[in-house]
Amino acid sequence: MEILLAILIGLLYAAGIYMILRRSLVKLIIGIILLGNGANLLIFLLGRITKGLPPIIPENSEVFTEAYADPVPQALILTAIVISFGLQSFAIILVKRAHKVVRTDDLDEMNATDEDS
Amino acid sequence: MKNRFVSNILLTFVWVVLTGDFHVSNYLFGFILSYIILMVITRGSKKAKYFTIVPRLIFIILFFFWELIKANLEVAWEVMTPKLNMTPGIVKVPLTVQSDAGITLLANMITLTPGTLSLDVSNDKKVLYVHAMYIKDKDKFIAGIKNGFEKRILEILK
Amino acid sequence: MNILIGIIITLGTLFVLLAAVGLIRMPDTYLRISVNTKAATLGIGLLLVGVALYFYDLSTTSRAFIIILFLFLTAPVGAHLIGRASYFIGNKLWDQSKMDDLQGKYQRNSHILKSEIDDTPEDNVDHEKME
Amino acid sequence: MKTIILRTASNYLLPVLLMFSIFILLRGHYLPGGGFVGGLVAAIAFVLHSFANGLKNAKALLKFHPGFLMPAGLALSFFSGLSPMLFAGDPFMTGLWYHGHVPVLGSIGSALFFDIGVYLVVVGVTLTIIFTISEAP
Amino acid sequence: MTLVEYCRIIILPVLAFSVILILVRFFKGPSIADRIVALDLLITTGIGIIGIYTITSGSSTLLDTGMILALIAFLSTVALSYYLERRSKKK
Amino acid sequence: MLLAILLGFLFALLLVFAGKFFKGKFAVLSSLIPLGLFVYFLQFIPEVMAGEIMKESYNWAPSFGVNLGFTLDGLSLLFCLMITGIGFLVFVYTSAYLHHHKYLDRFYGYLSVFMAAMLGLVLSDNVISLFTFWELTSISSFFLIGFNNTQEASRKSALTALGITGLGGMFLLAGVIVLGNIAGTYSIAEMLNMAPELIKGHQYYSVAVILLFGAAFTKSAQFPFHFWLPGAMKAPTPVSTYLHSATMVKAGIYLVMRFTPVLGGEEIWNTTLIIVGGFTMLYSAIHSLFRTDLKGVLAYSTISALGILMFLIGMGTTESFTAAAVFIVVHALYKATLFLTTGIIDHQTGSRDVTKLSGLRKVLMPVGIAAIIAAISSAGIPPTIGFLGKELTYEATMHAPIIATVLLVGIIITKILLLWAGFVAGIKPFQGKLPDNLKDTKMPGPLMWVPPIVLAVLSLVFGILPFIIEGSLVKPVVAALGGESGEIHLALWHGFNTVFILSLVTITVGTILYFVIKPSAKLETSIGKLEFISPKSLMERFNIGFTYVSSFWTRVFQNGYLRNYVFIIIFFLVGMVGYTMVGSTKFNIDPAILSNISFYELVVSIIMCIAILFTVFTSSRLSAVVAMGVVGLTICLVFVFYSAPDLAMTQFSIDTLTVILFVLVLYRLPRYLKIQDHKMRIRDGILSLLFGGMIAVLALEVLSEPVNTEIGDFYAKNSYIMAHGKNVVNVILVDFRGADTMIEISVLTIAAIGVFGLLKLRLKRTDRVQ
Amino acid sequence: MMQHLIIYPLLFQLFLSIVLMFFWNKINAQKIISIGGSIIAVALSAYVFYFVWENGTQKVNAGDWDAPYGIVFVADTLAVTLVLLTALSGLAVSVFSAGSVIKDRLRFGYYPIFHFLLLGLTGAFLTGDLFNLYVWFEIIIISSFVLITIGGEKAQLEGAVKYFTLNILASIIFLTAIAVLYGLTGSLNMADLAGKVAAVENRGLVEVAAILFLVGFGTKASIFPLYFWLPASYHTPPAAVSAIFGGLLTKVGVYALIRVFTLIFVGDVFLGEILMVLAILTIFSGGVGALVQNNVRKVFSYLIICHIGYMIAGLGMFTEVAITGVIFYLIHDIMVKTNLFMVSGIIFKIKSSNSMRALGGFYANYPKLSLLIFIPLFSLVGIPPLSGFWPKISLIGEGFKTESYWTVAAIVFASFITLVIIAKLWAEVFWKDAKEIPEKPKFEYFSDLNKTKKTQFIVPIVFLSLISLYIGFGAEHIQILSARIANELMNSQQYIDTVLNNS
Ligand code: NA
Ligand code: NA
Repeated sequence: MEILLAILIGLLYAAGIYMILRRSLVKLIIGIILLGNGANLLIFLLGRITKGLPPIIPENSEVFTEAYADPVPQALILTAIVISFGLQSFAIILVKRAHKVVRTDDLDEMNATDEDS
Repeated sequence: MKNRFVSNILLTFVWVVLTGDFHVSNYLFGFILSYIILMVITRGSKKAKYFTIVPRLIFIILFFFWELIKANLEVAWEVMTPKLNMTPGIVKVPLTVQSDAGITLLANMITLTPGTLSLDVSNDKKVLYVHAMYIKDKDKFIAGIKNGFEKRILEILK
Repeated sequence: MNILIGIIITLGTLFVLLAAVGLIRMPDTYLRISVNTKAATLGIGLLLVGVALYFYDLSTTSRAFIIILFLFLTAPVGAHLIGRASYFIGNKLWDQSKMDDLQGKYQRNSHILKSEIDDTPEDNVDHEKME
Repeated sequence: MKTIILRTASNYLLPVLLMFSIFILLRGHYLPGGGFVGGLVAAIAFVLHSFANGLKNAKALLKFHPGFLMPAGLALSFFSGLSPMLFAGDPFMTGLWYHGHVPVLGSIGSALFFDIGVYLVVVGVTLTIIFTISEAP
Repeated sequence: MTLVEYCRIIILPVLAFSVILILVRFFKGPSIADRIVALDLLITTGIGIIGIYTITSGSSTLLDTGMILALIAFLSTVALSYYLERRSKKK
Repeated sequence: MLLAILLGFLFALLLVFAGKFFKGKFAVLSSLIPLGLFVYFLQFIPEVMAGEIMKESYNWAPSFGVNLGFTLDGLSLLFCLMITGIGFLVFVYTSAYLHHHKYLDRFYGYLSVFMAAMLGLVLSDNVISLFTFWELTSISSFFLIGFNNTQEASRKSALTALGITGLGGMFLLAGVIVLGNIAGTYSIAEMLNMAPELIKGHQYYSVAVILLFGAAFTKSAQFPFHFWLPGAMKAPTPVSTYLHSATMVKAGIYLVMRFTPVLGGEEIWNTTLIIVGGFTMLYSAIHSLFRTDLKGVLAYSTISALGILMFLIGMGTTESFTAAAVFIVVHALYKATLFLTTGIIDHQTGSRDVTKLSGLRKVLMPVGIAAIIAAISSAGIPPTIGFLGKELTYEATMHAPIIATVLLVGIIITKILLLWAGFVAGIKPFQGKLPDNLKDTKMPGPLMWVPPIVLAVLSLVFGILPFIIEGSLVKPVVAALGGESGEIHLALWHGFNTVFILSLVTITVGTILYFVIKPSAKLETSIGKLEFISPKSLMERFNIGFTYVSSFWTRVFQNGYLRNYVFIIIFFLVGMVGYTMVGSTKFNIDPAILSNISFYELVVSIIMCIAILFTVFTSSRLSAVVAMGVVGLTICLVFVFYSAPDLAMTQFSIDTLTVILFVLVLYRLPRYLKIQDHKMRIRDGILSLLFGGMIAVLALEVLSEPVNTEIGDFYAKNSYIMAHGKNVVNVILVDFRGADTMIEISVLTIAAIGVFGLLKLRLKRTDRVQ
Repeated sequence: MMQHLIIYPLLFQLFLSIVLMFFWNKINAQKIISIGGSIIAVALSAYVFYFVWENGTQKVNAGDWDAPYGIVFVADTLAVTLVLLTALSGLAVSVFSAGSVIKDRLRFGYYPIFHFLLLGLTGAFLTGDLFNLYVWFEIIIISSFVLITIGGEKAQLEGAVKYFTLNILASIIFLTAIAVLYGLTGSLNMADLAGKVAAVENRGLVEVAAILFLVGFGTKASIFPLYFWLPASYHTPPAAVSAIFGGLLTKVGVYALIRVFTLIFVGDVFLGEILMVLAILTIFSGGVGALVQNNVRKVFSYLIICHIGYMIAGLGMFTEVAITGVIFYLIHDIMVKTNLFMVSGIIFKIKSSNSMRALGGFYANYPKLSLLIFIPLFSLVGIPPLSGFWPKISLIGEGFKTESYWTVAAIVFASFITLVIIAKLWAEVFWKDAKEIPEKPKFEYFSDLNKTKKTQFIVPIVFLSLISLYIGFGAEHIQILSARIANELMNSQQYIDTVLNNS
């Protein structure tokens, strides 16, 4: 499964970048979301995936007695997911506002701030 | 008042089942919790006679499951056989139930039974538009609904 | 006991499979919604009953029960919404459909649904059957 | 979306979802769940309500601006993190535990309040974002 | 064959196969409503898969995920329908 | 000495706040400062004559090896006296020249800063502090040249001057740092105490020399950096007098002289100086023929004189050092005089065009006397000190260590041309008939005409009585340069020898030349035709070219297209990582560590894969959003399969919320663009796939490494026992790593506030861009 | 309580942000709280600085979990210095904001977000945990997103889209790097990683991780070729925002690079060379970019890039003296860049333009203000003895010692081009005759402001200019500090021992 996941992660990264490289605002956000998912899965994979118990100590026990999944990557991803959510919501609204004010969906037309003024 | 109390008890029960902890303290906690939630969300009061409902409720649930399985098999047959023998369409079903809860319950039950799908209720709440797979006879179909689910729902809501 | 569970699970799985096949085979959106909502609910319901029986403890049972409850509460509402939206966006009924009582009863802009056709037909959602 | 079916259903779903969210919140320390998911579920409950009954209705239900939940939640989390410094001379975020078993909740400690703070913030944030968007022209 | 093996060797693959079928519909569309229906069924089937997976993995904790799926999956449908409606109103 | 230096700065600071007071009648009082300093430095003459070296040192930044160390030896003293002495006269002159000028206080402020900086420069023992003062002279000169800053020409020449001297400053900075690193000290005195071969034999010796020359040549306007100096003539005359003939331009000369004992004597040192100095003196002496603006003539002759000085120092003999020392005095006296008289002419007649000026002796007699004496001194005619200077120069050149004859011819030609220039500036305006339009010219007040007279008189006095400067200035300077000061004997009459004959030739040919070649506009135009190959125009073209390159470079990278930025960044990343991975990692992906694939996992993977592709390639935004929902669901399932229920729950909730968010704004968003650019798609596709492939390979490589779960195990072990929770993930979030969560909810809060502000805040039109 | 001293600045900023949120609509109260709070923050940071200076590196284990298990906050001299500088800039900008940021923006959470940003910076400097650093980075970028878009003008939004995208991209690369490092070592604690990374046998993978960090942090630090977001956006928000961005945001990237490359990926020759090449290109790109700009703030923006190059170059040389130079430059640059963007704000307020072509006449009309502005401008140039000069001694000297002649050339080039640019700016804005710019109706010009507001404009500039002067004239103190920091960085064992309780 690791190989499959690695490929999928690669695909997520590739798709994310490809979408960002398009000229559309909406695709830009989708790209960012895909990349974020890729990064989360990467942490998950590189934290070593296992089919052991979920990292929840069984009832009537104080410690694990069987193999369990490493909780650290899970906690990290959880944090990362939630942060990405904040950023993504902001991004979506930013794009909405930018579109409304700049009146274009074409990122190529949003280059006034790089021009000498 | 009564309505609220009943909802409260019901929600408490939901809580206890949810937590799977049947200690008295958990009932108490669930009660307080649901009381707070109801307090937060209740605006205006809706009347219902809960205590007469329970047996009928059980009956309608059983009836519903029976319909569910029956219709499922019907659809299964349709799907598995190569030829499509359906006579679908959208049917206007006049409503006798008037309360929102009743209409919703009816519509949902109709939707859950295979082969039929409640598309919408008219704004004047007079008719329910149902999409059905087998409409051999429109009147018969309407009657089936009215004598089946609707009758039983009316009994509950009486 | 395990055999009973096996049977229940198998039935559930079959229903799910049926729903999937139905989703492919059904000729219009409304029929697909129809098939989807129930076969899956019943199928999943059975699967979860199987799970509850397998573990046979209170917490699993209550969770399975709650999932079923949630599904039964939400699935028909969802079906209603998507079916209705389908009608607005102009998804046509299968060409062998018998009737369309909804025709001409939605007001195009307000989405008010009337019980009878009144005298403002040009404002209403009105589409022919699929070609 | 003015549909009777959705409106009625959401009226019944709202308390169930809210209760479910608190259930998720409180069990988080022992079983899957916790402040984040709990908060998300609670927020979703209100979002559903706003879909069914309109934004105004949903806002009226809350009685205060959801944005208020953010500083409130942050303050709660912050002070539960700070409490060990103030009361026990331990570093920031050290768990303070009430020794003894409390019914329903299990152990009570600063971590619980911290998680409740998280819950409030998540509800506040999600609702602020979604309500603001819904209102925007 | 034990029940667990049965689940792993027969049930899960069948469910997975169903998912593929649903995905076909997702692609074919043709309307966006069909895709939404497919997504909905996909999630529902996902709950089923999770259920069976709890049997094969022996850890019923995973069923909690199913609860969340069951409860809020429907909200996507609500939102997407809401969108379709608003869009059609605009036309 | 520190106080002496600080005085100028303090006075400038005072002027910032009490400038008004010094604008009026009291302006002349400010000249008391240079006068006082002049007297202060005069009193060191006995000690210096006795060969003593005064030292003072204050701590500043010892960690850098930088202190405020000051040394007063003969060389410093000569410069100090020039700076304060001529400074005094210029201060006096200014009070009349810029009488009632609106910004007279500022002018004095800059002058004081400049004077202080100059004193600091020549007194510093520490090369870093020397550099500090060096830069201050550049900056204050920038302000002085740009004094009339509302005129574009003024600003332009100030910028050019700062550009060139600033460039020199960079050379000096690098040079002194290299030198400091070679010597292990920044103190010149300590460098002198080292064994010379330690420095001269060092591998960076020539680097240091070249860098120092870079500084000296720019500051002292050597070819090809000379062109800023004629441009700097835009400054008011007192500035030209003070900075651009007497003091600042000699800072480069000072620098070279100062380092002669440390770095001199090597071939690279001497040859470079002789070549650059020699070429400069000839080149600009010739150039002076083609000017009609008096200040232009003076500027070029100044450059030429600076060239002579470099040339003399480069020969590296006691004779040449003596000649240089004397010539510094000569030049300072006569050139300052000529600038001042030119300034008076300009001030009183409103013209500096030498073709239009004549007969001014009739109206400006005292000025004329000063100018003529200066012209004679510049021509090297006895009994002025100029004669002495020229004789010494010829003498030294005749004994030059290399190609003496060639050099001699060069210097003679230069001197002839300089004679011409001196006559044009000092005699031409006063001889002949006074044109009608100049008849009303008035004599200026004594504050203006006395200073040039004083200087002119000194030219005579020192010429007649050379012993005054012999012991007090010349010998100590030569000693400071490492020459044999004992051999020196200055006298006006050296006997009838070759040098005298050469002198006569020079004077005769020069005088004839003066009567043959008249400055004219025609000549000026003729040289203008060669302008395009002059260093100045080359520099300007370089500037234009560089600006073009700058714009080009900036436009290429900062072209406004976000996708290009992303492309470059990813391209860079892929390139770097790819290079490293191909170069140094082993592709040893161990199949044993990989778990096998179940059918349902395969299916979920395929679905995810297809959903991703669908998201990318669908042409409908909504379909893309729905497909992302599918991606989210499959990720959720992966989390379930690998025992991460918390993750699965959160992932799914958040995906749902994202869909809702999208849906809420989607119909306000634009549809996808229909842009068909296949080349671009293919290019982007290839890069994206490379990037993705790189990540995938990287992931597999990392998986092949041994795993360490120490931290997870610690959490698992202590989760219940110490942190009272059984859901380890949750315990990590609220306890073990609770700080992360605290910040994380802050992030969420900020995002919400941001969304709120973005959507609700509408600035009124008037408030925009405030 | 004393043993937790070092995280007080951090907790206090968080406290301030929360308190400010409760005063959502009360702008005047917010101003008072922010300014008062910032003063307290300076005092706290100064005390922490003093404490660490006297007692050496300190740490606090959040949650009382020992490193490497919990999150640890470490205050070495570098961290406390940067925390102090953050507080100082924060105070200046807080006051400046009170005068310059318009009411509408203040009503939408400007101050809380501003303090969140300061919180993020403080946290990033203090944390000893890599993932925690990521989270701090996120709080920094999200607050900067909000600040850069606040008001939602056209230019702001255009700039923000680029700023946003490229910074998010950097974050994701950073996260990827963390994933790789965690996968290799199973640790997130930086001190712990130092040992564990050294023990990894597959050096190629370590190098790849280092490159990922380089790209992630390098984007934030705006080095070549990752800087594009900066000139596209820094001139768009209100000047107060640009000031805090210009002063601190890129520097946190530099800080992270310094930390990671002196602690975790130590002494890799290949990386050193790459850094050096990038530094040269960064210097060049920033320099030539600034040369061709007309907007004052864009000039400063490109100069930020140019001067980042100095620090990266020093890091690339990787000797103690070079690092000393880097730290000195960092200290100087934070103060000066913050100040200059405030200056651009005051220029704009006076003439309602930032275009050099349109501006002019400042020297004639505002001579004292001009002289005040002269200080940061020429400190930036590094005219000795102003602050920017000193670190060049270390950097150029080490450049020769390590035989990186191209780097030396680049540093000299940067100094020179900065001089030319600033002189040009001076000539255009201050010397040139004032041009008549048509008055913008209802624009609140500087001359229209009341005395309090004028003070709020001027005082912060004076404040930071005085600090700059101190850095220049009191170079010895700063150099001793920088040298101690460099020493601590180059001998990281002490840091590691403190964190991991080795004795
Ligand atoms: Na949790
Ligand atoms: Na703890």
